[in-house]
Amino acid sequence: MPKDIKTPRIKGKREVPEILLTFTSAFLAIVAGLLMSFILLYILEATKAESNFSLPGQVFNNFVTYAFKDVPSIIKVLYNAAPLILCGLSVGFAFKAGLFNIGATGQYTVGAFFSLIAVILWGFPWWLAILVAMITGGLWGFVPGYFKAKFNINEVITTIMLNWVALFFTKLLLYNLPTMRTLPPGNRTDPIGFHNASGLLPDLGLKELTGSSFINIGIIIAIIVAVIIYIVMNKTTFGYEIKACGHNKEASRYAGIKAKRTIILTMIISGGLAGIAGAISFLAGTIQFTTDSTLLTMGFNGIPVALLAFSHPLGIIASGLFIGYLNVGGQAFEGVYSSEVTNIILSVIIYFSAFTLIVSQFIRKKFNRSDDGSGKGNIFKKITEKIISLFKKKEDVVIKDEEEVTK
Amino acid sequence: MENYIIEMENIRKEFPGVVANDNVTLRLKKGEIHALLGENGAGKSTLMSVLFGLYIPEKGVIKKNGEVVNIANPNVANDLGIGMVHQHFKLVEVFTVLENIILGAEPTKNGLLTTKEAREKVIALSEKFNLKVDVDALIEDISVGMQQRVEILKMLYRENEVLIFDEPTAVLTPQEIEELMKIMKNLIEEGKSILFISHKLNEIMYVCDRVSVLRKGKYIGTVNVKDTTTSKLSEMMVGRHVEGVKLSALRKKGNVILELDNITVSSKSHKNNAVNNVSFKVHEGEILGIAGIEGNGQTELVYGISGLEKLVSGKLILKGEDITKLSIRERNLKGISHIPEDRHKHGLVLDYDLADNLILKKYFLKEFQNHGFIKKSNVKKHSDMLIKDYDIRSGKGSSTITRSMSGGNQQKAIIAREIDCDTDLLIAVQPTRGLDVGAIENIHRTLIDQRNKNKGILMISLELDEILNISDRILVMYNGEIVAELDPKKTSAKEIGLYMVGSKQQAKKKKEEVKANA
Amino acid sequence: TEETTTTAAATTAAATTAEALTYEIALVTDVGNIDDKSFNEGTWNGVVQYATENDITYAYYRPTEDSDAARIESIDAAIAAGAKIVVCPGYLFETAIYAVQGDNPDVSFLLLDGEPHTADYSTYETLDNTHNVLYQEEQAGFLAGYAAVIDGFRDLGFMGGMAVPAVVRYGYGFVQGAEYAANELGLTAGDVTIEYDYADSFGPSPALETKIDLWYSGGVEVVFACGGGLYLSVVAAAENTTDGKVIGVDVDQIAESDRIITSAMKGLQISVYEALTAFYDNDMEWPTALAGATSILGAANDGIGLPTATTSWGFDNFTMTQYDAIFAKLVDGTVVVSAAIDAAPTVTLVTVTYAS
Amino acid sequence: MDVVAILISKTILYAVPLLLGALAGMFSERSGVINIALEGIMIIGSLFAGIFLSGAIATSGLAENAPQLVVLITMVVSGLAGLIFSLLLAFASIKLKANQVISGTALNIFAPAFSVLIIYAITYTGNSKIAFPDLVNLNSASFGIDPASMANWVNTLLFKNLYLTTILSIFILFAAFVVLYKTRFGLRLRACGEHPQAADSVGINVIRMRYIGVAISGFLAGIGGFAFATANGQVHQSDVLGYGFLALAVMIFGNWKPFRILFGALFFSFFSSIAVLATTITFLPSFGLVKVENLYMMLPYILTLIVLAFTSKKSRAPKAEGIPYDPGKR
Ligand SMILES: Nc1ncnc2c1ncn2[C@@H]1O[C@H](COP(=O)(O)OP(=O)(O)OP(=O)(O)O)[C@@H](O)[C@H]1O
Ligand SMILES: Nc1ncnc2c1ncn2[C@@H]1O[C@H](COP(=O)(O)OP(=O)(O)OP(=O)(O)O)[C@@H](O)[C@H]1O
Ligand SMILES: [Mg+2]
Ligand SMILES: [Mg+2]
Repeated sequence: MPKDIKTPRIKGKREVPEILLTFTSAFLAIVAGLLMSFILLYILEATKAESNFSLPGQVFNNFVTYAFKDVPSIIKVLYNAAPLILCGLSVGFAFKAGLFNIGATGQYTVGAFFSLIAVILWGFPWWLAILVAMITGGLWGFVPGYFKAKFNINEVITTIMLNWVALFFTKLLLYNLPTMRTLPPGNRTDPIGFHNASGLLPDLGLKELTGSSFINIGIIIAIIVAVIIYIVMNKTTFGYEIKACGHNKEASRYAGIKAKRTIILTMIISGGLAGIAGAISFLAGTIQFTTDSTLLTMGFNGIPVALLAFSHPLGIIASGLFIGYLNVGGQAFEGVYSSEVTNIILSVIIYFSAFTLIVSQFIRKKFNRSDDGSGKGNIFKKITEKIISLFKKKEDVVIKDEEEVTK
Repeated sequence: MENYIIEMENIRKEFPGVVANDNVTLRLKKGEIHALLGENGAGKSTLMSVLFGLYIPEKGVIKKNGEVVNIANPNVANDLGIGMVHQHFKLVEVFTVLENIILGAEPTKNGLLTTKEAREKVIALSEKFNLKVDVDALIEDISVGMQQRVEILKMLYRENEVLIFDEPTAVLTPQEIEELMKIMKNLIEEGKSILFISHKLNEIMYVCDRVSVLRKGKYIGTVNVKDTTTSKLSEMMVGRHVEGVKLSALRKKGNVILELDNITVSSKSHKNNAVNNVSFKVHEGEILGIAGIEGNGQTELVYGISGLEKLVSGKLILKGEDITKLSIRERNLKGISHIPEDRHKHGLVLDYDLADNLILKKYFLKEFQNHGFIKKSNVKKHSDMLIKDYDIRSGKGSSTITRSMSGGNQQKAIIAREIDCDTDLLIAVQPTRGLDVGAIENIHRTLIDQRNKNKGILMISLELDEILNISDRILVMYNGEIVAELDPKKTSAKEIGLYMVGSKQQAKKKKEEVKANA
Repeated sequence: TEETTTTAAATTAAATTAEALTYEIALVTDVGNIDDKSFNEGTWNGVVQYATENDITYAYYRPTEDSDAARIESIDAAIAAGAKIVVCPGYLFETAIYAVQGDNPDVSFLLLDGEPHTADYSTYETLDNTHNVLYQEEQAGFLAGYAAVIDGFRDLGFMGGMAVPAVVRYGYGFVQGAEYAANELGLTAGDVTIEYDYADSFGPSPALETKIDLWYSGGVEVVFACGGGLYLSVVAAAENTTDGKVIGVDVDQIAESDRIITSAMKGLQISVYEALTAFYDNDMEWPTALAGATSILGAANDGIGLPTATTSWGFDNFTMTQYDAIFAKLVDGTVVVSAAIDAAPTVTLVTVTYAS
Repeated sequence: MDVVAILISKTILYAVPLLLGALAGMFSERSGVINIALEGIMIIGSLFAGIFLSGAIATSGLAENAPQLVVLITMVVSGLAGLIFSLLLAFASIKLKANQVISGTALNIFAPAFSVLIIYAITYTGNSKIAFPDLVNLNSASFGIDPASMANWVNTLLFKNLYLTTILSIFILFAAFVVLYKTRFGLRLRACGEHPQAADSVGINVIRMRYIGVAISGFLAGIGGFAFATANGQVHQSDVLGYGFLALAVMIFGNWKPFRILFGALFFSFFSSIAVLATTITFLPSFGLVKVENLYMMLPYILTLIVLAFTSKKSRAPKAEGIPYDPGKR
């Protein structure tokens, strides 16, 4: 058809790049979280018999600087971040396929326990044990995937149920595998080192150097996995299929994608990732698996990690490190107040990070307002355009006007 | 001055990337049926949504009986007596007809719902305007036609005086359309005023008093129906002369591409089968049109062929090969492409951009991937090409999120993708649903091209003119069975309509014949 | 942005009153929190008592995770925050203290419920800046079991928190006490029964309460609730019966419910208090008697026992004199209670049903 | 007999918080808002019940004179606490169209931390528990029945674990049913959860309805938290041991319908009690395993899955659930 009349468009319309919006709003969220907690400290101080209002300032200062005060602290952050990142990937990966995996906890638990069985009972080296964890975690993810695909049962309920099954299942095993347990009193697994030094995650000989027993290659593994997931998600046909199913199951079937198979596969991978996280945590040789009858929280912590990064695999690395930092820095609150403060910070940040949409719209509005034909552009626009020009290379954020198209 | 019941003046409504209404003015006289005409994405739905308070315009004023009103939300519209039948019905599927009608205006006695009077009132209304509905049926169980009657009853129940119909006929059968026309006339008798959106000029000529035309969001003009002709109108809306396409004579029947042998497909909505022992053949170089009222098994028939539904019994033979057991993808690769009935449910991943949607059937081919890694550059090239060839219009070209595209253009994208698959069999279900004459003409051209390229085309449509104009052979489907095979040259809309409602049956013998010579 | 301004403000504040953030007496918790109604809490109370009386700054630290590495980290954190003495409740600290005591000669450690050793138990070593306190929980448990049977109870229950050494010693002591009493009363085998189990958690839980309910309805008359907050579930269950009784642990829990007939106490608070006193009186060093030494607190030195205040005495038949008598026997060693935890004590008269 | 009586009374006791939590979830999701935050809301409810009981009530003599009145007031207090807290979810996910799972998760992380810090602010130690003063639970005497007049097991069955919350939750159940299916409000609420555009187009204020839906959800979940703490050793411990998530599961199990939810709650609670019982009275084989109870503890969860596998066909979530309402969207 001849284009006699061009669809009228807003002249010189530019789009603000997504990344920029995400960064801005994430940044605002973090500021809000810190601000809130800072206020909270004052309130807490005020509740004391004799208040000392210089305390919050100092504590907060310590908190912000805590993890940078020395090498071991930085290492501790990485140590915390590694499993967080992997659990975040587990949850985020499922999210991309439109599945909500609250079961990372269960998958993490079985993964952890079987990695321990692998090294303690079977004398596997660490990397084989990680494989075992991945498989068992994947198995735990398979069940909800299968139930979803075959019976269309909401994965939220299945994964919640399986968390508990995992807890009691591993406890049962631990109780019935005496060689795994410390004797006496035997309410936790024996230190890995006693059975099979090769089962411990390598520390690349940095333990002595840094004097931190938290150092190991866990973080490296986590980052590598994240990158792999990123590639799978954004560069491969499999990622294409997963996201298609996530967005529109029916259309995917129409296109000949085996939607059920994809869902199951997604859950298996998601579970596998949580499984690896479990192995990373326990093969570090620091914590031990106990008969305590409460769910391990690490898997749940994966949810905020994923959400904070909008499930973007590389973003998850960042948010994992950030939350890892919170946990370490949180010790600054111990003694004076209570490390729960960090969870307040975290929750506030997540709460605000949910507002990205609004923030983005706000920015867009401000941005467009400034060029509805009436030439007088405002500072806001100029700034934004500056920043956009930074992104220009990466992605064509500038929509060519109709004229340019037709030429 | 004339007594206008509604005046919309200089309305401007923007959406990210587009100006849907650009300084549009529309005046509705009391007691008239006023048509709103325009291409897909011209801004009709938007303008009506503004009047109904769903969108707040950036500029412009709305007057009711000469007084400026501020329609901030549908509530206000309801209070002003403005009601709307939306292009996509706004009915709660798991509610009964009655519940849907009273929703928002529920009669209650000390807190508890009292449906008794409401029921009587609805029944009375449905008799008065003969809008047959089953008040206690669930929406998900009733036909589209009845759903529309429910929408109309909703307005009448609220005693609205200004009634907006956004593309009401797109989903109706000829009989139903005639019914609707009658109803609209009754409504006028009762002193209502109607705004009527349609792409079908003959309907407009038949019921409307005046027509306002939009093009690309701009107001083109308003004319009296008696002072104009369909060709004048289509010229106004598209900006050029359009002549409906006719079919060149059928070259001799080629060999069979697809054979259905006693196909039976079960139904989602009810327990007995949706398709019963249907058998027919599709040949090279023909367009086989299947007419029928919505819900007589056409959908399931197509699901059966494409593999979206398992067959209960029967055999499917494609180019001499039994494909009954094959998966959807295998069938596609063997040579089936499929323009689906529901473009949003099956046709597109609305949250993917155009480029990704255009490779939906091909992403796994060597052309677009290499060891599982997608070749982004090829994907972009491919979509730019199709966008150009099929004139798919959208805000940001290849990187437009398809959700934000006009349904018309969404449809073009799907057709482009399916034709591009270049298979021997093309199944086209409602290929022009909700599209404007310009777009329809193009799509019909494309289909005929394919047919002339000796492809076999199976076209399912509710639009009788479409069936009559471009099929070489017509089958009529009623109640899950093929009740007639007709020759478009020798039959008429009237006759087909009768088969469609089951009030006419071809002699059994004739039916065997069909099977035999088909 | 706000962030930078606040930190700026903070640094100046820090500059002026830097000392405000140092704490001289530090407690590092093991897995539980200081409100675990058990040894963390008891120890903490001792710290608070001494610190407030002599107004010395004090604080507690919770390790980020249940690992030696994390415990060491917290100890270091405490030291960094100016701790002169670090109090560590629980056997879990044995390896941690073994690791840190050497590196921090000018900081002192008080380890409760354990003695420093290597992870593989091969070497035990307590340096001069460390003092250990062990309790003879087995004796406390013994007294509880003895008292219960003498008082006329025949069907007893023992519900431990987790199978950690201290809890196990309580439990096995309880069994031995019951056995001893049965013997003394000349009962025949099977007259006294004990349901014996661990809850795998120091907190209350629906499952636990249900289980105890069934014990009571199954004829159990008194349950020894041995471990932190789990007594909440036990008491709740007892209060749902007409006359179910409970035995408390660690501290005198009489206040928690009128169903509590007695508590198997170990003098956590007092011993911590006394240790700290000794430490400070000897100008912040362990006196030679304690330096590098382990004091074993049992009947002999009033380290354990049942509450003897009449208000805390919930027995009908068991008398104060009988208590003094058996207590004396423990002191002079005529009665020896085995502290072994690797195998259950051998009993002849009492039938103990250990949960599978 | 006694054992069975205990089993049943326990089943009921622990079904109550599940029931309340699941009904809470139902109201929210029927209005179109996914409520992942049940866990957090329950914690807040239990927290304020604790503060209220240990603070206000403990001092006033009310507890002695009118114990049941105290329980009643406490229910209201915890309910209101939950309601106010849930408004955070409502504001984010309704007004600001934020992702409902994200804001819900935020609340779940916030609640326990907040609880600890509040207790910190009160006691100035890192306590995480507030013990309730004895909540006199209802017994035969409260109904003027002489315990002797009935068999022991009947007494156990009826009165062993009977609290006012138990009885009121039955009323709440019926109320929920009526409100949802028999009132104008209910019809509109469900419409908002199924097809908000439709609701909007007939002049229903979707935003407002969803706010109300979430508010009711908060109120019920708050009470649920109190009921849980009552049942679990009568102490607030800054944690509801995952009952919030279980409630979510029960809601799905109950297919978003009041009475099926009741069934779900009882079903689950019954089998968890059975599992515990299995360890005490060994009528179930131990397969020569140590701590075989852990085997039976898996039972309720696995059974739930099995049942779902059979009943899933009919299961149907509110259509618009989780999607922020946007009038422009088609
Ligand atoms: N909610 C929306 N968000 C963004 N753009 C929109 C929205 N609704 C409509 N548009 C754009 O506004 C233009 C006009 O849309 P409108 O619905 O008025 O077209 P129409 O005349 O109804 O077309 P059709 O005949 O296909 O219904 C289209 O380009 C469409 O893409
Ligand atoms: N969320 C949205 N964002 C952008 N554009 C939209 C959105 N929803 C609808 N539109 C556009 O608004 C216009 C009206 O929507 P509508 O669904 O009526 O389109 P349509 O062309 O009439 O398609 P159909 O024939 O299927 O109704 C269409 O152009 C559609 O593409
Ligand atoms: Mg439209
Ligand atoms: Mg249309």
